[in-house]
This record gives sequence, structure tokens and C-alpha cells, in this order.
Amino acid sequence: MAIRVQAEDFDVGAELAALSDGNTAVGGVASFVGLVRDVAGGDAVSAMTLEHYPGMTERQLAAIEAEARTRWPLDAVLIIHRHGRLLPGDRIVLAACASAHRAAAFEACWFLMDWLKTKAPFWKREETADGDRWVSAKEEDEAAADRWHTRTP
Amino acid sequence: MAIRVQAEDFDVGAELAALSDGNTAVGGVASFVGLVRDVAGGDAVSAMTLEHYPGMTERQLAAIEAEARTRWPLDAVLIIHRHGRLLPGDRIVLAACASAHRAAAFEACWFLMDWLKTKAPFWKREETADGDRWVSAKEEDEAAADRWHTRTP
Amino acid sequence: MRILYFAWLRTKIGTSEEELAPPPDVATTGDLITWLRSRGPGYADALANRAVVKVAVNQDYVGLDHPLSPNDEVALFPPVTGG
Amino acid sequence: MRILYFAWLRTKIGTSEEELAPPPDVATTGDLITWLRSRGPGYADALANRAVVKVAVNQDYVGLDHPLSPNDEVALFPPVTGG
Repeated sequence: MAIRVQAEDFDVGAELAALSDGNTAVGGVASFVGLVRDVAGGDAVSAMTLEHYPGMTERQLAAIEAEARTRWPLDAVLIIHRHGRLLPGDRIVLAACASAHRAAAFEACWFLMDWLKTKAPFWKREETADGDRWVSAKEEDEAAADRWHTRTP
Repeated sequence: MAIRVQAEDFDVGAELAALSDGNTAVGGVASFVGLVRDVAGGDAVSAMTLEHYPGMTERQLAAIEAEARTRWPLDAVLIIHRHGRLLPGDRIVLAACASAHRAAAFEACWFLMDWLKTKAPFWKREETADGDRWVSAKEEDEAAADRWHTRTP
Repeated sequence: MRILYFAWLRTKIGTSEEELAPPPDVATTGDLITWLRSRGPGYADALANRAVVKVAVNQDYVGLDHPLSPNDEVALFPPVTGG
Repeated sequence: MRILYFAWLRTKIGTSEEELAPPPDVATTGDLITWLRSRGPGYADALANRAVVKVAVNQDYVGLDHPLSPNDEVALFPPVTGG
């Protein structure tokens, strides 16, 4: 299990290499890096702050990872999520799955991101020219997570 | 367009960072790194050699990238594929897609890998205890590529 | 009972955490929200629309009919927006 | 006409590339394969099963009914196994 919640940035290349290091049964590593965008809802965003619920965050991410491991044959899983103030272009999150099989790695990584978006207790506050505002949850994120209830890998 | 066919290894972290560098419209980068496995068809593999068709390889990869760009809103696409002799654990291929939208990045990256497996003119020759052998194409790879003919993103 | 608030629930209520002893008739998470609403305009505003209030008890998501114990850690927050 | 062979077609035929001038009745890629088979046991073995022979003309995939021109670059190879 590899779940990390931190303010610091992370080294994507080193993290991905570590996922398969010493395990030559791994055929591939699928990953997703989420970045801060400079625009949201048509407005320029100069920065954002990620608040989270320490303790529950780690608990929920661990549960998401455990669920992924029951659904797909994974050799390694990694989720790193940052909190605190971030600027456009900054990395927010890394999800990565190593597997002998390409489809398992892709599906599991996508699943992690969809669940993380709807289950992990993080909240984004954006800084715009009109002041600060909390980001609203997107219905499309709920729909993206819901499809994993019915879809069999 | 970023297509590279090379004998040398690549720096995953640097390549992924470069995909979104200076473009703060990118919300995420989905990627896949393919690795040499130490076992195939139940036999231990000590090394493999990737032969390719110089010229046609670049042409097919460029066509695959162009197709992905017509299907999904992508800010950047990268495909790096190595040739020559590789050892278990070595990186073979990197496919990565940057987009404002998570689903587009994931789908496009998966599409690239499925098409690359069935369209890019590379052939693997494995070294085993019983001698060298050419890898046979997998029907499951054909099926994986075929689903993109009907599936609408 | 320890009550935590996050994101705009926290800013509307004006605190991130408080130790409260709800009356005995507050048996469920739904009861707790109803009772909290009566504690002031900030609470009433933050908890006006139950549909956008998520509840966790001891760091697990629960519904509005979840039973409460005096030593529970209860968190109220809007739908999550990380990732 | 420049003919290229890859992977096990190359090893069975024993060359990676040759310049050939097929007779005038070799009009299509299918005709070419039939003609190549007659050039020797290595060719016959390599090209025995058309179902596993892929053909590219000037670096694009084509079928077995594709017309040929004298200056074409024709490549014959097994199904690809990269990635």
C-alpha cells in the first residue's frame, strides 16, 4: 500500500520507476498526474488552496486502493495527493498502477481517479480576480464514479 | 507532434513534465510506460530484441497520434518507442496525453497503446533458455484495438 | 461529541472544530443536523440544504439515519472536490 | 521494385532487403506473394500462410489486391508485436 498526503511536490519519474523497481513481472505502469489549471468556469484562477480532513483522507484513499486491488491484478499502487496552496501548472495528484497487463493498469488507474474525485475528502478554494471561492462538485464526476458500480473489468 | 523511435532509454519524469510545461490549460496527463517482463508464455525471458521498420514506424505512429487528436481534445501527445536489445525491467514504450479533461487523457492514451500494439511495425524476439524465438501477435491485442472502431469517446 | 466542519461549512459556521454535548433526543446524524441548525444563523445558513451536506462518523461516510454515540467524531462537509 | 522483409519472414528468407523486377503479370501484392513463393524453399516456407503475412506498400498497410508499380517499396512482415 502506498498512500501519501503531503504539502510537498513529488518526483513523478522517481515514483513511477519505484513502482516496478525490482519486479520484472510488471508489464506496464499506467498513471495520471492532475495539474492546477489557470481557468475554471470561464474565470482566471491565480492560485488554489486544497483543504483536507487529515486521517479520513488517508483512510478513504487506502479504502479506494484496497478496492482497486480486489478488482484488478495489480503489482503496485500509488496515490499521492497534495494539500495547501498551489499555483497553475502545479501537480495536485498522482495515481499510478503497475500490472502484468495493460488493461488492468489503465482501468485501475482511471477507477482510482474517478473515486478519488468523489470520495477523498479534499476541497478546493480558488483565488480569482473577484475574490476567493469554493469549487463546486461536478455532476460529471459523480457520473464518472458511478459507472464503476456496474462496469465489470 | 512528438514521436520518437530510439535505442536510448528516456526520462519519464522529464518527458511528462515537458508535456504540460508552460500550458496551464492542461488539467492532467495520463501515461503508460511499457516494460520488459521476465516471463512470457510460462518461460523465463533473459532479454529481448525489438526490430522495427525505420520510416514506416514513424509514419504509423504519427498517423496514430493524428487519429487520437481528431477524437479527443488533447493539448499534447507523446509516443516514445525503443528498439534494439532490452533486458527485463527496461522501459520499452511511453505513451502520454495531456488534456484539460481527465477522461480524454485516459481514453486517448489507452487508444494509443492499443493501436500501437497492432499497427506500429515492431517485432519482439525473446531470448530464453531454449534459444531465441519471435513473439507471436496476441488475439487479445487485436480485440483491444478493434473496440476503438465502434466505441465513441 | 467532537464535531468537525470543512470547506464552506467551516467558513459559514465560523469554526473548524467544537466539542458539543447534544441533548439526548439527538439520536442520529439527521437529528444532529436539525439540532445544529438551531444554534445560530451561521449554522442555519451552512446546513440549510441537506442535499449538499456530507456526513462522516469516525472518518467513514454515513447516511442521515446513522446512530450517534457520545465519543463519536462527526464531520460535516460539502461534496468533495479534490483530485 | 524494392522488397523488404522483417522478423521471421526475414530470417526464413535469409535477407532483409532485395531489389527485384517481377514479371509483368505480377500486378498486385497478392500476385507478388505468389511469385515470391516460387523463388525458393525459404520463400515458400516464409510465405506459406498468407493469413499471417502483412503487406505495406510505400510504408502504408495495404491488402492483397493492391496494385504495384516498379518503383514501389514493398514490405512483408508478420503481425506486429511491439508496445
